[in-house]
Amino acid sequence: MSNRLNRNQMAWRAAQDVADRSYVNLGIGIPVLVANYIPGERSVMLQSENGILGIGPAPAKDEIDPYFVDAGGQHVSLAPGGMLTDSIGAFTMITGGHIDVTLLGAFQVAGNGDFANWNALLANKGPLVGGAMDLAAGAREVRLIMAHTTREGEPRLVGKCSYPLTARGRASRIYTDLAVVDATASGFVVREIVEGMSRDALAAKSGAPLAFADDCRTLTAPEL
Amino acid sequence: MSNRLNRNQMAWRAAQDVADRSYVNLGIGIPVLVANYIPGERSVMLQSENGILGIGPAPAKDEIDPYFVDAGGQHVSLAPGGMLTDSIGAFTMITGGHIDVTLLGAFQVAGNGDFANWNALLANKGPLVGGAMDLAAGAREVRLIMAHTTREGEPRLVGKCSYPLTARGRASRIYTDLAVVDATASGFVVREIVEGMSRDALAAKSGAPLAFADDCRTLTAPEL
Amino acid sequence: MFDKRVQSAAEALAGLKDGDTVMLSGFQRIGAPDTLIMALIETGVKDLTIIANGTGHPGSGLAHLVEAGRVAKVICSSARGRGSEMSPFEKAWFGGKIGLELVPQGTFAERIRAGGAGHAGFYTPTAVGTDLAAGKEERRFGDRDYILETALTADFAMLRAERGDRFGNLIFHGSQANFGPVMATAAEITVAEVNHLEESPLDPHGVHAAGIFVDRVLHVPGGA
Amino acid sequence: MFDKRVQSAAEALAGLKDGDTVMLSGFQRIGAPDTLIMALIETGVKDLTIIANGTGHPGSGLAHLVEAGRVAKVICSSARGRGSEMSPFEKAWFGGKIGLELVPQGTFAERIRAGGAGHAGFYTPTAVGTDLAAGKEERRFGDRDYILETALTADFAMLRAERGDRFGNLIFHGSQANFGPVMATAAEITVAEVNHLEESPLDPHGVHAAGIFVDRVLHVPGGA
Repeated sequence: MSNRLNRNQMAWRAAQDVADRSYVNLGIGIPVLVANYIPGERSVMLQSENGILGIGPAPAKDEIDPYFVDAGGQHVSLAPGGMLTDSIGAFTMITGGHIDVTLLGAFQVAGNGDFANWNALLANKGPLVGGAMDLAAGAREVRLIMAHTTREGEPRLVGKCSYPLTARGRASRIYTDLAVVDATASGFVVREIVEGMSRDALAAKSGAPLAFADDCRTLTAPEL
Repeated sequence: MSNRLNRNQMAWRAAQDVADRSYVNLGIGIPVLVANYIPGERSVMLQSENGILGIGPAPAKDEIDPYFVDAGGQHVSLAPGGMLTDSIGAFTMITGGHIDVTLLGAFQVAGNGDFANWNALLANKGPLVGGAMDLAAGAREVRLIMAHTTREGEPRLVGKCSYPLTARGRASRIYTDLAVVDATASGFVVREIVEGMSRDALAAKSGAPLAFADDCRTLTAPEL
Repeated sequence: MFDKRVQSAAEALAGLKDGDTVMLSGFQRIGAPDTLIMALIETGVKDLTIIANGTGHPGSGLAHLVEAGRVAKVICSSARGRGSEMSPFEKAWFGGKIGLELVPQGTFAERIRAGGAGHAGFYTPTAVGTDLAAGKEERRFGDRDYILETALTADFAMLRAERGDRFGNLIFHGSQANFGPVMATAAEITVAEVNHLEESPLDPHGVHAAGIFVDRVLHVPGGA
Repeated sequence: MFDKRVQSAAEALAGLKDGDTVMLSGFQRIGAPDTLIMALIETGVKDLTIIANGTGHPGSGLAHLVEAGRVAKVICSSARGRGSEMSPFEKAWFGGKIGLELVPQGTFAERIRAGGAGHAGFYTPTAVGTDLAAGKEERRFGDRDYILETALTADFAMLRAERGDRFGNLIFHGSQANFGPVMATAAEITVAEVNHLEESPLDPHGVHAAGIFVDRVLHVPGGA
């Protein structure tokens, strides 16, 4: 068995790449967990598209202000130096290229950076796009956190997305439970791979050719 | 001699048509004088395009806050219920049709409501458009205050403006020193004319045909 | 005198009629004008087009409105219910009884801003190359592709704010502002329900939505 | 740690170079970053494109900058000097030594907003049918004509605000905000000079320009 990462470990790994003094938007699901693992010496301002710049830690129960929720509907606090704005202010930050990085979940990503994360074509579920396309188009860098395959073992790293696209060519890095992979002009380039998994085995779980970086390393994460 | 109105009287006459509880932008020159003559029982919120909604009376010298100036650079106070905003907020009010009336000066106006007020083609003077075109396009109603003729006696109410236009078809009423005239789909319609001036004499001072309203009245103003 | 206070929800909704387009603020139930929406249901109006970020959280005013069959179409960024049960909107939509226009959230906000500012439309990079760009003009500026998105306006906007005054000025708290300030600019009649209706004017430097945009203010104590 | 405070004007202007485009806030001298502009003159940079509402009041930093011959072109809504004497800009312009792009003030503000929000352009009714629409695409939406205006961005934006904190948040006073908040969003590097540089973060509900848009803050006591 390979040392497949769990959700917290995937978030941890993504958090290691979040730069000091950066402005970051975290999507719902695994991405919001990234906030828990940003190295303590780095200051990061977390933005939420419903109008909060500077999300702080989850408040203690007796310190909840019901008017402060993030885009996922969770109660949040405000970090020092944060501020409140409206949807226009929040999306000026997003589409205007002021968010350094957005970390998003996704269903599929192609080697050229096309990705799909908004419409899983579920039966009996209405469509939800939210701010995904705005973040995908506007953030300076778009990184994805996603399982390498579906539960059924189908690849999520593909040659061409079959789900409806969120944006074309905008994803630059993908954190999976098995690898860290960059989407580049020449396709997928694997930067890190979990211990115990061969390159061939990873390629077999991927739906498009993988190149391996010269300095391809072992992907490790602490117990979480 | 006819009872030609002076600047204050022109402003007074225009002020009589400013509705209670309306939002109004006054241009520089005679229009700003309108604020002095709005009937006391009417509440009017005066807007300035540099970000003040609710301009109050000119402050006493020892009550001047140097950060409060209007679009003409005059020190102003803030009226109760007023608020401060930025240029985006101010022009959202203007181009979005939230200003009920703007009163502007002008060089020329045509019977169809075309008017020119921004570029007098002066020698050695750079052009200045400011917010004139935004107000002209965006205010719900555009009214002009202007001398009926130039100092040389040339008509300012014309068939076609020779000065560069500010907007097409947007002026609805003109207050001059001689008359109150509407610009309509069928051209100028005189609503009021000063005592002692014949219709023919007024027509002779105008550069386009004048119609006279059935209820055309005498234009009078108090001594001011 | 400016006094936009109304004494009842019925008074707040006067003039609302069948077939109207209604904007509703709120994100994750924060800032949703639920008292006004419940009163709207009481009026019996139908065939409404609703412009709101979502289609109504379980138990929300909007969910009740949809369930009551009064909504012909929703323009939103999320049409998904919560949990496994179908929402009133999903039931109506899959049953072919309600229309849907799904819009990326930033584009949704900006289309409302365009409406409020009198602009016809704008070119955004959001959604280029996706299903949500279908039928929209695509155009290249510089080295990037954009799509044309057009303005949204409404007959009524209904908001919830923390504080209001008789001039219509509003202040929001926490993440409550979201779509409130921009929707206020884009409707013929804007109605706000506020937790605190202040006797004296709000702090002019701290107003989030200017009174010029707000027509009626109703005191509805309680959050959020 | 987020700490955007700089210790000198030279540090505030680091990276500024010949040929840069620079936005300068201010309206009627209120909100003009004159300390930064005077320091800019000291640096010796030239061939600047200046985006500012006016071309510089007598004695202002911008008038000095133009007089010093450092400006290749100005994009503004007013290119007129005060009084009978020609301004430095007028002398340079009539002498064929400086370029001018005159823009209606609301369009000017909104073009900057488009730049800050990542939009390529927008359709406005302002200036339709006038000389300032020359060469611009005209297009009908509904029953009205609009022209296409395109985004403005800059290498630097220089602002003056009343208060700032180390996170870059800004608060303005009176009519000082004008073009400051929007210019902050549209430049690669935004620098603010502030009257008060606070030790503790500004009130998060009262911030007028979010720290995400502001890169450097310089303490320059004095008004306005």
